Amino acid sequence: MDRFIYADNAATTRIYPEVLEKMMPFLTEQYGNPSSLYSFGQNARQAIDEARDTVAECMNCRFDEVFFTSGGSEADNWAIRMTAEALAKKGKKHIVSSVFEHHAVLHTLKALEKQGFEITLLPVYENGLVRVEDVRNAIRPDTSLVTIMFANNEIGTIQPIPEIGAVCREKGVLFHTDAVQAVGHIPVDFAGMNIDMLSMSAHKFHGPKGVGALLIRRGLRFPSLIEGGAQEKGRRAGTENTAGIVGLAHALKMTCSEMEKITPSLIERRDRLINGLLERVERSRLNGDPVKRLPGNLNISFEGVEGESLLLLLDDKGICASSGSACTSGSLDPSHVLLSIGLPHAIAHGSLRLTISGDTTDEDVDTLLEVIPPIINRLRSFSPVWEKITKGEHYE
Amino acid sequence: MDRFIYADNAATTRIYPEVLEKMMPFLTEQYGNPSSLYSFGQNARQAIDEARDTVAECMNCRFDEVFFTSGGSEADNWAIRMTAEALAKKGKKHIVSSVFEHHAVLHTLKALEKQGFEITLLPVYENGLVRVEDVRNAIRPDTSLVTIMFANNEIGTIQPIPEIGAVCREKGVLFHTDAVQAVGHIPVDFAGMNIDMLSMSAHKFHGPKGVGALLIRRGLRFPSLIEGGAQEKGRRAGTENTAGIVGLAHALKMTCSEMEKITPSLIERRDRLINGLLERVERSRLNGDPVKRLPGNLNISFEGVEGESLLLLLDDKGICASSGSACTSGSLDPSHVLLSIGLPHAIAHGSLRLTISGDTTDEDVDTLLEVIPPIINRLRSFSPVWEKITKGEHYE
Amino acid sequence: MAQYYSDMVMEHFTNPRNVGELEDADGVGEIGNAKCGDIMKMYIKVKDGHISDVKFKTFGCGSAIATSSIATEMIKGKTIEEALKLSNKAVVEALGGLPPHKIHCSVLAEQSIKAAIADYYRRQGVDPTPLVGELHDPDEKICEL
Amino acid sequence: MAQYYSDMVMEHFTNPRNVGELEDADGVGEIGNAKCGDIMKMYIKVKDGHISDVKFKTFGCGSAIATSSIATEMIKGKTIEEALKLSNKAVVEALGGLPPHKIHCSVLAEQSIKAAIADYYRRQGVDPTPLVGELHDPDEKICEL
Ligand SMILES: Cc1ncc(COP(=O)(O)O)c(C=O)c1O
Ligand SMILES: Cc1ncc(COP(=O)(O)O)c(C=O)c1O
Repeated sequence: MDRFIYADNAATTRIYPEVLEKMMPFLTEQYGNPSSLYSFGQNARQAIDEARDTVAECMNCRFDEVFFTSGGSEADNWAIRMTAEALAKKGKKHIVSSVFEHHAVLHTLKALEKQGFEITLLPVYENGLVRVEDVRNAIRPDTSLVTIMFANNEIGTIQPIPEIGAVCREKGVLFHTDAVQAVGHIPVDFAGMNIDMLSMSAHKFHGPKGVGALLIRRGLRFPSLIEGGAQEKGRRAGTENTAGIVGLAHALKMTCSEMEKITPSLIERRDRLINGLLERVERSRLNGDPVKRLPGNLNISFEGVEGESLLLLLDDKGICASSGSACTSGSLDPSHVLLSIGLPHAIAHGSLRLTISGDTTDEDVDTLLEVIPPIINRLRSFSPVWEKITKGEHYE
Repeated sequence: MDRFIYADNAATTRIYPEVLEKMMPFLTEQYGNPSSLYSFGQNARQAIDEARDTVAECMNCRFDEVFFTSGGSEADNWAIRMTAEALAKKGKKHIVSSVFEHHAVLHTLKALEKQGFEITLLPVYENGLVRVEDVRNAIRPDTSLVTIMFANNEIGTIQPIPEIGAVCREKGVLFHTDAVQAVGHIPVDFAGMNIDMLSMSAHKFHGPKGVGALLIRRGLRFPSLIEGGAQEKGRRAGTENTAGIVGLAHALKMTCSEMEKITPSLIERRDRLINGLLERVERSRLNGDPVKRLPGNLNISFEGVEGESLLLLLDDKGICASSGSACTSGSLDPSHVLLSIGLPHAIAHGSLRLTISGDTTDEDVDTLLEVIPPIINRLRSFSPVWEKITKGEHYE
Repeated sequence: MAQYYSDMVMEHFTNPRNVGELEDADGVGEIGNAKCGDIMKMYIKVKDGHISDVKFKTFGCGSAIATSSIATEMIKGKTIEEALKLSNKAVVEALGGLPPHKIHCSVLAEQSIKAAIADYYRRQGVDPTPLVGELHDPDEKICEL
Repeated sequence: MAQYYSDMVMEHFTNPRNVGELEDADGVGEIGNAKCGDIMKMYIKVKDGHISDVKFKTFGCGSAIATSSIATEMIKGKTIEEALKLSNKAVVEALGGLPPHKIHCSVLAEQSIKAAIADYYRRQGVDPTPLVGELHDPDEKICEL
């Protein structure tokens, strides 16, 4: 193994040591239950209160709009399923979303569809962007909810959230956004973007795994997904994961405050990678809008190459990356995201996602640009698909 | 503060340092996503696989019967809500449970009741025990599920789980048990006790907060509570909390292997506390069966005293304890558990729960026996209720 | 160490002032209900229209005891009229705040003082209602009796 | 370091044997579909009823490449009859196992060898079907074409 380059920050991120440091007391001596009356429990309660304040400050929401969950998936399920069920009682059984949402959203919608809900999935076009007018046109009198992700996890495209939110407000429809890939990476302003509910997950912004939050606009009431004790003002039961919550808040604070500083160099490195790979590798293409995308995300398809084998060879060189190949998803179809932007199956199989972070150095970029093209060439050298391509045969 | 005595282990427990040690790699350098293909992710995958094997071994279940969750509440909600909804499609809309279940169960049942399910809550009598014959009699042709807790969280009584399970098997009804208070404290044998689903929570047995598990008997299929990615064989979505899962498994292994050794001395100390307090404090009574109870649990009511003020004075002496007083629950009624065993409200308000652990020493027991009676006496000295009691007046 | 209650509540809870009974009280008032977990009993002595002495007994949570304690301090030596003006808000403020669901404890304190004064008037052969107003037990609203 | 695949799969994936084409192949077989993410193409040379040389080209995941590689090793030098007996199970075993949803790769390998032999027979003017059997593409079952 040459060197270790972690270029899969959309999958998960390292916990910042400063974050872990804040968590440590609650993994060791400060183990009190935050619901306990005695001061030993109240120490944990206070830490959670402070974490809630921190989240509120970073997200521009009120502290009583923050509800901690076990992660992004729970937040998505809770927001969508429970508002859907609540509003179904008022005869509203139609939900608008997009074709390239995360499975935490899409599978929840599918479950609701089985229960008799009607789902409209908007297209995202070649650039991977939802069109505000499509949202407007999709909303019907019986629409309860619009749920559109803030930024896509595979191709990194950033959706016109404030504009979609404005349409929803105008139409009197609830608006949820899965901001799991956005929070900590680009500015997200809960109060200022017409958002009613927002999901986030700590491990995507250098916090711990297994903790997230759903922001819920004040006054908006719907049932709990997890019923039980009176935690989170009775809306999300379960003994609080104090360490996780403290970690989430501190990671959010750190990433939001470093964002402005690191974004320009992140974008520069991302674009150097994009341009370098497109230049060095023939028959490659960038997936998703080149500008309206997360500062750390690039997603490129290489014709004639299959993604999983590419990842394995990269792994062999100490590089962690991701692909939309069917083989890596455990499913048999390539990524629904890549198909949603019109990529043919055969090309979707050959995609590579690199998601860099503030840790990624210029040398890392150099190494990636050095290592990837020969690997592509090698795989192509024994690819019957590449053979067809070079012979000008149809292969898709 | 004199010394620190943590006697609230039913609320939560300290993480064993050995457990944290096993978790640490996954909170630091081993942050890979277990779903990632590269070896850096597969390291985490392997740790989770090993954790699953450990849980299977400790619980006497198969590794593919273990599904990690965010805690006991999620496990309870998932098991109950989702089997209920699945079986409702077959016309089975009746559920049997008991009056003194944890709120994670009772509130889930209440939510189902609102959706049109019928719930039978069995009594638990003065000793705090469900009667097997009551379960048998409550099961109807349209009963889908019986859910009875393994051990009660307030009064520590241990239910006849294998016998209830046998009745359920005989009647062809699913059986779930909330074993959050039992696992790691008394022997629990998934395969040997006729259990179909079992909930546990790591922080109750010296593991971390925010992680638990639902055991689901092989072949039993019902929808997910949290839909999304393919984690946990597609049945519980969300990026795995590797550190938490590893912590749960190691804590389970440690507590299950130390159980036999520490239980006798735990029972001895518990009984010395019970007898000592009943002797030293007039008009006090033990709540719940004296024998069929968790080795570390005692719950005593002191007439004429209110629980919250008792806890605060104990806190002042460095003692962490719990009470069924309304004031400590955030609700206005005293503990539904204490009412369920027939305690009058006024007496339920004056209850004290001490839950000791292997950490509790003989000196701790001495201190508790020394400190508690004078505090009771002090509170009684200015209690108008105590005044009535001593004057023989009615006060309830 | 973090605390559930403010410092002032803890101070009055751990060192309650004017605890006990007055054997020769001129008025005694009791508000609350054991079933609801709160009873306050106030004893007052009245001299020249002033509360010359006051004691209390309370069954209840920390804030119930603290509110009783501080309320007795706040009326001791005051005229009856002044004592009648003691509002639960003033009690809450003097304690540096109470958790929201504990506010009823301050109402208990206010009302139990009024009950003791009403008892005093009654013993004087005076109808207390025009002077003291209707008494009410906050527990009646928040606890199913 | 933990690995997704067995050591043997990784060995054959990272150092695949018999990679490439045979310009003067006696038989060429291709199974799979780019749409499904898997294509295997086998080239064989036949001499005296033996597979005297074999090469492959594969587009596909790690296990597709590894199964192609090991399968070519397993038939090289063997008689055609022996090569036809190569089962996907034998390939899986030789690799020390495959993840469950990768088993179809071993079927691809088995079938692409059969396809190459069928092609060889066809070039010899022999109807391959009675000798080779029906060929099938596992992708047809698992991937919507
Ligand atoms: C019996 C019982 N069930 C369920 C729970 C809920 O577990 P958790 O708080 O970990 O979600 C608890 C503890 O809070 C409990 O004691
Ligand atoms: C866009 C998006 N939504 C939701 C999730 C789910 O978050 P988690 O895995 O933390 O539950 C993820 C990541 O996995 C994501 O990228």
